[in-house]
Amino acid sequence: MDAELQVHPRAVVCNESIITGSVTIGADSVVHPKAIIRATKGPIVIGERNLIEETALIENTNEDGAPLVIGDDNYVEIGAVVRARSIGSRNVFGIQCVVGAEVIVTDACSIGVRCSVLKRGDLAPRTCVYGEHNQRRTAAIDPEPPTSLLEVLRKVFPSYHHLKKATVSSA
Amino acid sequence: MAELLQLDRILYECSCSEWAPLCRLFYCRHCSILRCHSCTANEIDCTFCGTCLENVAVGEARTRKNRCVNCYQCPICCSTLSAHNSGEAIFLSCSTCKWSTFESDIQQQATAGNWKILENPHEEELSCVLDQMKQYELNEKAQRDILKRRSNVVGSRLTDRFGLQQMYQKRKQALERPTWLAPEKEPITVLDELYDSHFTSIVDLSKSLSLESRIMQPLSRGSECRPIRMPLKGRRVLRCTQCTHNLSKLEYSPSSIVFKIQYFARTYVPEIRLWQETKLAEGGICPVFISVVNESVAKADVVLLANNDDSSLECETPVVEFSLPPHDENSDNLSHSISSLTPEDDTIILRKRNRVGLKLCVKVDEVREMNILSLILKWKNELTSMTSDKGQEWRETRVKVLLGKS
Amino acid sequence: MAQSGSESTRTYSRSSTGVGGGSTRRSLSSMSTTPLSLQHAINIDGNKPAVIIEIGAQLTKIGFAGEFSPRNIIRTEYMDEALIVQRDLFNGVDETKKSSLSRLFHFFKHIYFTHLLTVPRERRVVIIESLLTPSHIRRAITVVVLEMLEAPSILFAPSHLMATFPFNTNTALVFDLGWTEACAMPIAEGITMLSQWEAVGKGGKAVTKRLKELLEKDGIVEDLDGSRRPLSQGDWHVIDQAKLLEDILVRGVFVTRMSRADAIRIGEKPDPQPSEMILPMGTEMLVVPGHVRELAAEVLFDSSSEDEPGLHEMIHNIVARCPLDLRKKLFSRLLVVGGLAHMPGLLPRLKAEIVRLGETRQLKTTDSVGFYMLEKCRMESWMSWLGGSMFGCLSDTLTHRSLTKEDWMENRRLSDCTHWNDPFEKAGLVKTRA
Amino acid sequence: MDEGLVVVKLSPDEYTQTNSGNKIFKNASIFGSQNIIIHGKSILMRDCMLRGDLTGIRMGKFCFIGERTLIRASHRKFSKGATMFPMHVGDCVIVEEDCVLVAAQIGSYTHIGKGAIVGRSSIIKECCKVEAGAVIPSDSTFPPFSVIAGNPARVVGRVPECTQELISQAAKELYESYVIQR
Repeated sequence: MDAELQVHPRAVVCNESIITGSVTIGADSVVHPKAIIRATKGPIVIGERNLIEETALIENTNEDGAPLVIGDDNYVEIGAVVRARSIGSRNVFGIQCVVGAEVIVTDACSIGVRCSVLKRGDLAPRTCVYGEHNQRRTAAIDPEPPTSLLEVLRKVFPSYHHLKKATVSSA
Repeated sequence: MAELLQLDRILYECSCSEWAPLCRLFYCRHCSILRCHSCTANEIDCTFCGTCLENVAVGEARTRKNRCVNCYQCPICCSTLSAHNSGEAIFLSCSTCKWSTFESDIQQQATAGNWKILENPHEEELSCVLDQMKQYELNEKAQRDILKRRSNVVGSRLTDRFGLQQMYQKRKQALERPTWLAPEKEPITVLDELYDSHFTSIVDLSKSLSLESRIMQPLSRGSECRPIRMPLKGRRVLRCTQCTHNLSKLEYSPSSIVFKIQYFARTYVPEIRLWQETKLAEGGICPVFISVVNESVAKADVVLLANNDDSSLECETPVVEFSLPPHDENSDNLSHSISSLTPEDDTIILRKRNRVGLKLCVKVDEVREMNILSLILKWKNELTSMTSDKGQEWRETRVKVLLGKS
Repeated sequence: MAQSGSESTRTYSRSSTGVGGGSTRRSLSSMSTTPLSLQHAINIDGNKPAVIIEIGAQLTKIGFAGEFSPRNIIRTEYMDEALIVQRDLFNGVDETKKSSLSRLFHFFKHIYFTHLLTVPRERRVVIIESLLTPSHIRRAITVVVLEMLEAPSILFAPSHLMATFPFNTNTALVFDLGWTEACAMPIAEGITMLSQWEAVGKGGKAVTKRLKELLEKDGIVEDLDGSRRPLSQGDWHVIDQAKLLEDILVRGVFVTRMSRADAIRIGEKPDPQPSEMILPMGTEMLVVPGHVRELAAEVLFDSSSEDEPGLHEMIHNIVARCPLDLRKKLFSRLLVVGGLAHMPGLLPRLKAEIVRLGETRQLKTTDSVGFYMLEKCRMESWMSWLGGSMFGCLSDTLTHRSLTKEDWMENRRLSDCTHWNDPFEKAGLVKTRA
Repeated sequence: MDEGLVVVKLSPDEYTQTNSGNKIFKNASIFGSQNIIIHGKSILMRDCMLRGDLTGIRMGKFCFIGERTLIRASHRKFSKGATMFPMHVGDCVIVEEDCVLVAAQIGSYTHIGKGAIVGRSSIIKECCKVEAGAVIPSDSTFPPFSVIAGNPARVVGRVPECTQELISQAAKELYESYVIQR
């Protein structure tokens, strides 16, 4: 199963994270323990400087088997369930938020805590979904990418967790 | 995990005949009566900001209209705004709805604090109108004074020794119509028509504000908004209305939970709790398990009477009498030993340090949605009065136990 | 005042005269270990600005006298200790039964201790309410404010008269578009003409009801895969929970031009159709068609039945009943206040309808129809509060006109409105105040 | 329910008891356990997750952490990068199940309802009550004695003044009633 997992040498992926199917993780990305990345229907390509926190689920459920391409600087928080068709860059997925299988997440969107976006169609850039009833609005600036947090985690994780081996062919 | 603290299942009757759980009641030892929130005089002893937890002096709070100058609220979703540094200046942004000061007319600022708030653009007009109203008021008051003092002779020019002349001049001048008149507002006759673009453009939810954020900033023109200063919170002091003694007063610092004065009812009145969830069967006699706890540091003698006249259930056991030892602090190591398991009689089943378990038999004629068992609690505790001799009197209050699924 | 004599030597004397008499000095007693904060020790009566409260059906405006904007506008509800939102505070209110006043009492305590952060005992109270409020509600408010909260004095100010103060005029036709009803009252030379008022049940509530009917008929829901389906019964639960109708009313509904309204009434569809409004509803999207946004407010102007005249007819009926020389003046001095006045397009449409009805009734007085407006900032929803705040600032008038606690305790008589000379006084049954 | 007298049995092969009286679910996922300090007499129920690997977590006495609850520290952004802030949980804190606590500080005698989310580096002072399903935004602070509810969460009421005694007594009885035996 791990044969199809391609990890960039500078990426930090904890051993306790459950990764199934062909998954490619780009440079400087961090995957917390207990995070679940399932490439059930097609491959998942994760870009650079992404942070995927524990108990978050990223799954590729595109019927036509198209790869789920995820850009850079995304921040998937605890317990988020993301099954989008494609994900751009600089997005923030809140704690326990749900993104449906037919959603195309563009850039700089931020899905609020416990919000859900299930409707087919793309989410315009800088859309924010927040509040109890999934209210929507458009922000003026991009949400902050977790770059400084990634540096801290890349220093701390090796001393606490076993890491998955980096595959030689750096993506 | 069952509802942990079933506070509102057992209600005590306060001296102002309002029913409240024991934890919300106070006991005034000077008047030896129960007090609740509505029959105590509430006062605010210090105002503080709920976000930066700093005290704000009363004078400063009044000048700042009870708002904190350093902490700000998001105009869209009312959560607190956090300050961020964008290289050269500081801006505020909301972590929930991602609103930021870039969307308002003051984008960034060098300092973190006192962002400008919306002012009333008609300030000067309204203050001139207000001054003119005060003129009219003086005029009206002068006329009223004349009506009252028609009798004494005013205005003789001779005796100015007592300053009558100058007082007379002042009143004569106040009587004339105010010469200076504030400009009267002209009604507007030409109105701008509703253009097509008003209703054919897409309704942008980010631009037009919801009712929630409009009422948070009365001066916004329906679309443009600025960070809202965080409203302050007040720290309440409760005072008995009869003997004006303090019942609960916290320390000065807003984040401290130490009480300088505390007369909580649970330290003077035995607390009744539901021991187990009761299953009410139609027609038959079913057991109700309650426990009585003595939280006070003095011994308490307790008498429980069934109060069958206004309760919907018939309580078979008329009287229960027992006494409870004081609650000792050093029993921290809660050894699980139940001091006496053998039931003393059919009602007192269990006795454990300062707690007694009771089984009351209740005859149920018909199970309603809200079944109330009402009891009369009589107790004697020497702490219930400031003077030692009056301490031995029996205190009494009524108790309602909500048995049905409340 | 019961003095705890036996216990502490320095007695705690708090004279309850409060108002009128000299300042109430409060001697520092030994019972509280720390010195009282300065605010309580010196209780100089009178110079603290009064509390101005306007309780509307949906929103309540609160603040202090002399300030030109309310400190808070809150919803007329509060959350009790069991976290249940208590709304209709006034039904079943009876001044004799204390328990029926408990909701109103908790609402006032919520105002004082969460928003105003002041103690009721120190400040006078001005309550702004419409003249049509039933007297049992006014007496209940008086019992709560004077007896339970122990405020020094209370004054009921008529909201229509207050609304004219910011414009420094004494003649105007004040038109309050509230939630439950629209009530118009002419004011001439500063005197409210009590005999010529008219009210009709067409307020925010009626527009929301019409909006709900239109949505039930033509509402569209975009579900997950983008296809559109009509509104079903289950969606209404989500709509009510998320208060979407209120959102649509505040952001989407507008009043069309008269020409378009006539075209719609005879069935045509005027060409620039208003755009759709798309609102998130749960996980799906609620689509409000353009014509629903346009038609919702038409309920204000359709004069279908006799006792439910349109707003413009109501104005005409009132002015027709007024004396002849006032009519031209009143038409040129209309003042529209209240929550609904914020709807875009309302004033031009109202003006057009009035002028048209004037022509059909061959009146010459409707050639110059004018509105009082503070154009730089939309303050219509709290205009009468603003007038009340300016009125409350006149400390001497306040002392003279308001009802003090002692007078109320004595004869429990609430004069119905401030200008009405009281028959009791004329008949000499009650000793009159100076 | 008078918890003091109702006993809940925890099976010994699932739960162990440490010397300082903590009753901990055996395979609860605890990372960086050397950074986690619990002052004793606390209970960690099934499937709890404590993330001490980022920074330290300090918990007081008589804490009760419900099932499937996750506790981890949070970071704060500064001009020169992010630093992880240790998390401090006071005494007698009762957390019901399915909660996510990413707070900087949770005061003592606090009761957190089922399914509540406490956002990044937020501070909840003592004697607070977080209602079930409340979502507390990040960087928010709540004064003592406040009832917190809603999404985004706000102070909606006040807890009774004697909450400190109430919750400490309830926490002790709660600890007392969860017993590890066959």
